[in-house]
Amino acid sequence: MLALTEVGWSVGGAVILDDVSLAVREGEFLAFIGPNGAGKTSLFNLISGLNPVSRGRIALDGTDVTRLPAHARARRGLGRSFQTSSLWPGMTVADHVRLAAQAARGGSFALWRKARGFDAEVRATLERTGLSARADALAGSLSHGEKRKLELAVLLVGDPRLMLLDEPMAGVSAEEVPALTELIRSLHRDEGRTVLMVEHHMDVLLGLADRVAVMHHGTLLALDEPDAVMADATVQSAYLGEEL
Amino acid sequence: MTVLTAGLRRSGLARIGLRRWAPALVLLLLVVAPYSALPLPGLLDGPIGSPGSLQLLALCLVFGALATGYDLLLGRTGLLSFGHALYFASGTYVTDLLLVHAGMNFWLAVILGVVAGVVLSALLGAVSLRVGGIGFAMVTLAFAQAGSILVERDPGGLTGGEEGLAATGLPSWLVGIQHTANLYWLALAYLVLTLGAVWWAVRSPLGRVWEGIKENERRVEVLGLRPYGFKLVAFVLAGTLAALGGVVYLLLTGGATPQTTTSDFTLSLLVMVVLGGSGTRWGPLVGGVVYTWAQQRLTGLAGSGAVAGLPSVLRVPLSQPLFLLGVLFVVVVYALPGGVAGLPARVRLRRSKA
Amino acid sequence: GCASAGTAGTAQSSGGAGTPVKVGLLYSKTGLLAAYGQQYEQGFKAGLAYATHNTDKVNGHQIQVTEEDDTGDPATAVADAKDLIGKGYKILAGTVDSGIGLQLAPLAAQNQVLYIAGPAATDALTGVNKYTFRSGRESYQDIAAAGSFVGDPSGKKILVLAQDDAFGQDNVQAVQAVLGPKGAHVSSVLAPPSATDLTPFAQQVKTAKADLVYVAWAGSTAPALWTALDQQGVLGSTKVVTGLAGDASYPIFGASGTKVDFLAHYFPGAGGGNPVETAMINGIKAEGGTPDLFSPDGFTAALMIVHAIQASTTDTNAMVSALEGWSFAGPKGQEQVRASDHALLQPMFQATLTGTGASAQPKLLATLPAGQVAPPAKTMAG
Amino acid sequence: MATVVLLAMTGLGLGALYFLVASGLSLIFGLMDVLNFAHGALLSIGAYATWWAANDGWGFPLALLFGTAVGTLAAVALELGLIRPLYRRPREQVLATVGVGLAVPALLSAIWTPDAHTFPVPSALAGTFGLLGARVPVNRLVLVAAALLVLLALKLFLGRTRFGLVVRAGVEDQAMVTALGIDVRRAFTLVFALGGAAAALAGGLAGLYYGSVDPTQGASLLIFGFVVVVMGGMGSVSGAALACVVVGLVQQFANYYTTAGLGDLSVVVMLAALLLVRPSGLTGRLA
Amino acid sequence: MRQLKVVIGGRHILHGVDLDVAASGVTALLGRNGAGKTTTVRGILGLVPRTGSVRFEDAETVGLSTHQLVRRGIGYVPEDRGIFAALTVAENLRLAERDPDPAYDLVHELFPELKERARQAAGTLSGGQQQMVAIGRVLLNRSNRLIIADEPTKGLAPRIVTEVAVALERAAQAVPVLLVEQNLALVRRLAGHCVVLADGRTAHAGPAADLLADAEASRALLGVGRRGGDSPPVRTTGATEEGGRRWPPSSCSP
Ligand SMILES: Nc1ncnc2c1ncn2[C@@H]1O[C@H](COP(=O)(O)OP(=O)(O)OP(=O)(O)O)[C@@H](O)[C@H]1O
Ligand SMILES: Nc1ncnc2c1ncn2[C@@H]1O[C@H](COP(=O)(O)OP(=O)(O)OP(=O)(O)O)[C@@H](O)[C@H]1O
Ligand SMILES: [Mg+2]
Ligand SMILES: [Mg+2]
Repeated sequence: MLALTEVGWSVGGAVILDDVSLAVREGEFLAFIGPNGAGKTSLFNLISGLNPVSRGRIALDGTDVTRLPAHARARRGLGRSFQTSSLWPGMTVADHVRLAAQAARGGSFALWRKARGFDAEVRATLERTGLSARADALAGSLSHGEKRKLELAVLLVGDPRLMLLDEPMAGVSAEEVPALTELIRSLHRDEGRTVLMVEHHMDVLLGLADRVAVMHHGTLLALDEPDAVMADATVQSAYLGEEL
Repeated sequence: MTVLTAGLRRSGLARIGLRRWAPALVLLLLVVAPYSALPLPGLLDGPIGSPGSLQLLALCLVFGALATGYDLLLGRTGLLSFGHALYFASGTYVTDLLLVHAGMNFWLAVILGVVAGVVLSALLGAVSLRVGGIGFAMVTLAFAQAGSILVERDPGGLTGGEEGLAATGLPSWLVGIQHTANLYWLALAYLVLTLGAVWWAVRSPLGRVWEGIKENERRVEVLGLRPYGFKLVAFVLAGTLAALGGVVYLLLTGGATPQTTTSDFTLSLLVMVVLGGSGTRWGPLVGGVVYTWAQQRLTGLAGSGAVAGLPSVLRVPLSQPLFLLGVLFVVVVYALPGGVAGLPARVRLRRSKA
Repeated sequence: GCASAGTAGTAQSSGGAGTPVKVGLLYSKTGLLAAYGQQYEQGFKAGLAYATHNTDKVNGHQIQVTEEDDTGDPATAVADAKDLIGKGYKILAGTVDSGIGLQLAPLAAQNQVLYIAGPAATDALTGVNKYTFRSGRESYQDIAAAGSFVGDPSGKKILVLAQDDAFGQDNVQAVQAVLGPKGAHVSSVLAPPSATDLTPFAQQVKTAKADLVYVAWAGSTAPALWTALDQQGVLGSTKVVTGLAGDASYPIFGASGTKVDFLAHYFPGAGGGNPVETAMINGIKAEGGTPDLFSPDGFTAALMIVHAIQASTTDTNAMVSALEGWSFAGPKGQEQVRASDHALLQPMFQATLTGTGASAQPKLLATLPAGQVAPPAKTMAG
Repeated sequence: MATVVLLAMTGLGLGALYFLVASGLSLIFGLMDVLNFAHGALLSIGAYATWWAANDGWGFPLALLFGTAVGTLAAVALELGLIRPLYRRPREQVLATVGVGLAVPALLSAIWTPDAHTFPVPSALAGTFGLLGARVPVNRLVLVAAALLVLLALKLFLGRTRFGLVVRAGVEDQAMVTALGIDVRRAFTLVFALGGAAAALAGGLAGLYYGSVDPTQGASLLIFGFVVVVMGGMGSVSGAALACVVVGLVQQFANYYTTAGLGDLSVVVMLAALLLVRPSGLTGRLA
Repeated sequence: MRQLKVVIGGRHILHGVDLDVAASGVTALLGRNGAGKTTTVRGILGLVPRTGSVRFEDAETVGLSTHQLVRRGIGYVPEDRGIFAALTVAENLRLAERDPDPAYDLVHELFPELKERARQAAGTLSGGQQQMVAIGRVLLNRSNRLIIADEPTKGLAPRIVTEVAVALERAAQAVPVLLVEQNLALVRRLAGHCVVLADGRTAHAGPAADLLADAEASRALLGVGRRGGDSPPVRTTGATEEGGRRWPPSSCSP
């Protein structure tokens, strides 16, 4: 479904990503791990079109999207969440979800229509992400964990076929991690979406991922079954370190 | 959603009724104002229905509407344009030029004046929107300055340069003191149209996208929407409304003047919007009305006998309307965060605390 | 109370004996032209007192003057004028700013009120419509006066140094129109109005080696211009003529003032101490004012208004007829309202500055009779 | 040749004047993110104070010092009274400066009339000197020298002290700077005072340049100040300096060689073109 | 003697929180999302309007402004990292210097990345690198007498988490640390005392080991909490019933 061929990205002379090639099958769950600054978020930025690639090609469903801007890729069913919550601070939680729904379903130029609508979808999505009680709160006043969930809700309601999740669990309270894990699992397993996810919570990843990609210094170090990756000595020393 | 509906239910039907009908009531009062001989001492220099008062009121309404249209950019889409005067002036000058130099039919000239605003804002908007933030502000400023310089240079003796260009060939129902009421109704109609257009757009799905762009443009893009197109629509809509306002202003003052092409003019729109409360429903309107009223009436206060009798430390500054206006802004900015429109909420807050 | 739309407060003046006559005076009390506005207003008061023998009454009708501040903004001026006209004022006078004058003139015609424009100099106000008159000089008269400095213009090189705006362009055209037919070669150096550094233009003037340089300059860059002209050695090598402005401007010329020839619309003493001028100067001083450049514009406006009211207090057409062709003794000398286009024919002056800096004072060189500087007659537009 | 030399020299002088205006503006805008519309007012205050002192017979250098001091005090008062209480409301800050920008010139014209007053130029600075056949006014050299001094001083201030850093950080997240134990307000006030001092100095020297002071000078210079600040890349002082030289020269040459005096137009067109090609300005750091 | 007591009632977000930071070692502040942990620490620092009493080293500090309080020796790692995006890494660190002799060696040893990237704009750093800057700013000052860290390990790779833990442990030997953390393994390793917040109130306070050892109590306090309004708590599903307790520990490594 997604294919990267020799993708590279550099800014101001510094090579940040180098020669990343990767093929993701429809319905696959691919996890990304790697030390901080390995280039995981940067890779997501290239795939979603927020940054232009310097080298290589990106294909979505067999079509070359290398030169397409972010919004065009989003319309082809690609959705992403952000590592650092990227929201509209002055809008309410419900309006976030509604705007995302509207963006996905079209009709944004429909001047004759009232901006309300999508009520059922909005409600269902908030329910699913545990944000119902905060529907009318302004995003700017949410706690960190609540913002993470809202990120996810905005992504969910857009109903993307390919989801890029950038550390969705970071800062989510321990007790809620299981529920969130379950949610992500069902997106993949029950709804058949293709998921790419960056996460530093290893145990969460291992239960979810079909394959794990290890990134290091802007390159793809390994791409394999979870168990194989975890057994790798380099991963052990460079990424996981000693046990707490 | 749920919380909101509950909140509405609690606030009571009576208040909803009042809320909903108050604007209609005000509109009705405004429509019949020319028939009134009621004096508003201090506020107006004569009864409401007198030509002088109507002229002032009409100016206030036009600027209220202009500010509302400008806020479509500033408060709704988060675009700071320093060149709004250009689209206003294109309405004024194009109509005026066609009337004076081409002797064109009145309505045709008006339509072409508005069309000029549409075309100009679409063209220049398409270019300016390629840059963001303060860059956008400066590019729009540059275009507007170019327009302003052009008008002042009086190319081929067309625009009249710094002396302006008095309109000719206006229909008889718009000239003469006895027809001031018609001009007033025209201004009122323009206001209603602007308010309607702005509200409608803001309450449509488009409005929510604008809000999203205002708060975090990149995030909107990731949702699959192209901000550029949405911003351009806002820009052209605002430009068109401004051009229409320019035409009404032309009829109201009977001529085009280069002052309306300057960056100061745009700046005064900005001040009106912030004064009233940017991004609110009534704020820009209130700001525009208050600003215009203050600007016109403070000259009366500055020249009044009350000021003349003061000791010179007070008299000298107080005799300058611009000084009063400047101080007034500072005071309002200082004392009324969120503008005049934020006032009721603040009062409510204070009351609920007490 | 109710009224038919838009007419509330509109007084139907009866014109009966003893009813007051209301006159609206619009000028800049504040804003850039406030100083000129003040001169105008002081002149007007003195003129009214002079013409009514200190009674402010004409044929038993009290003259009530209402002053409005136009702040230099046409929109304000139009709003004020409509307010006054709505209140039944039949006579309006004033404004220093040409742009405002041009917006007020159509209002006068539309509502058939008498409008006597003030110091606004644009030629376009002459002959603009039947109801509009002027109480000051116009640009053409300035230029004709400047031309008088060359003697026989035939074959002479005349250079106009001006700003590239409507005022400057009008001046160039007028010089061409006045002196061109007499055989002068007219050229021009036009600087952008916003240019702050005028040195290169001064240098350009210098290299042109004209017989006469006419400087038509308005605005705050005047001191910079004169400094530049002096520094580049224009003054002293060429005859330089410009219009004399108000007394605040005398020090602007600094040391170069004595090297410049001036044409003057007016300065105290230009009238040669004729009785009307004396009355004006005394009248202004008695009220604590200072007679200056535009005092006669106000004074003459008052004379014209009183004359018009003597014809009728309500019938504007009668007022117009009374003024058309009226010839009278004004502070500048003998003046006449030309019947065909309402130009105000008046003498102009040649002067020079004596002393420098704060002590500079104008001195009269010659008086140019009204006929010598009369603008060409136009046909009335409307 | 003489003409070109004259144009170049006076163009540099004009650029220097613009830089003097822009330096304070750029400092405040670059560091505090406040588009200071009161900058013109501060400039006028400096100009009038200098003029007043010079008329009083203080001698030009002393008068200039006095004018700068008065402008600085005015800036401090402005910061403490208006800007500081509005730290959390940047848009209102701008509006408040607009209000001050309106009120101060009106006040000046109420006190000293709206007319221009001649500036007592010391005779040493009134003349010209010959350069390749051109007679270049001496005061242009003074302006260029002053501009270079200001540039140097600002560079030192930004490079050698922590204030620039504190203020830039404070604009991004004021709470966080205080959470690092730094009194951000003092830094803001200091920077604003410096901006005011630069404005007032520019005002005094503008008096020298024009040979007169009037209440509108500040406002009309301000717009070019904005243009060069943006062209230089917001907040980059050296960028502003570069832009000033370019704008001064282009304006001077275009004014002279194009019949309609397209100097202003060429400047705004240049601004628009530059921003469209390089949105961050000549030297700007990309956000 | 360091006794810290907080009662905050700002905007009804916190309805009175009492909390003591032990004079030495790590005190953990726990609670689910939205419980009010961040608001509490911001209240201590005076970054949100608050009432009540905050005592630091026996002196009342509610009247002090933030920078005065911080200068008495508080290091703060904010939840959202609080880095200055437009400034370089070096400039970010330089701003935090309070000691005459800042401990750059320590910071660079822990996070060599920061040395390499000293001239990079902090806004372009990766999420984890930004977190390093935030922690580094605190470790720079040896004179700190209290460290407040709000989820310092969020977004860090497991290896770095361990290193931060070591650094915090070392720091806590000299300075008391108030640690907000979701990583219970880390809490278990570091914390002597812990305080649990729920709904803006103190729900529990006591030795950390006791709480984490008591399955019942830790499930009640950390697993299933109730929060504002009457929305049902998010249900923890059967499969991960014990997730709250089991989560990060041993499964980190095979
Ligand atoms: N504009 C830029 N200029 C210079 N370096 C950059 C720029 N943008 C990113 N980098 C560098 O690229 C590297 C990759 O960053 P990226 O955000 O992709 O890391 P990551 O794998 O997501 O890390 P983390 O787990 O910490 O989020 C980092 O070292 C970062 O500092
Ligand atoms: N400025 C604010 N305005 C309104 N509500 C706020 C504001 N700040 C915080 N809140 C609310 O107060 C509650 C507590 O927030 P706080 O950030 O302290 O939670 P937290 O315990 O740190 O949660 P997390 O684990 O998600 O970081 C949340 O419900 C949040 O939405
Ligand atoms: Mg990342
Ligand atoms: Mg928190």
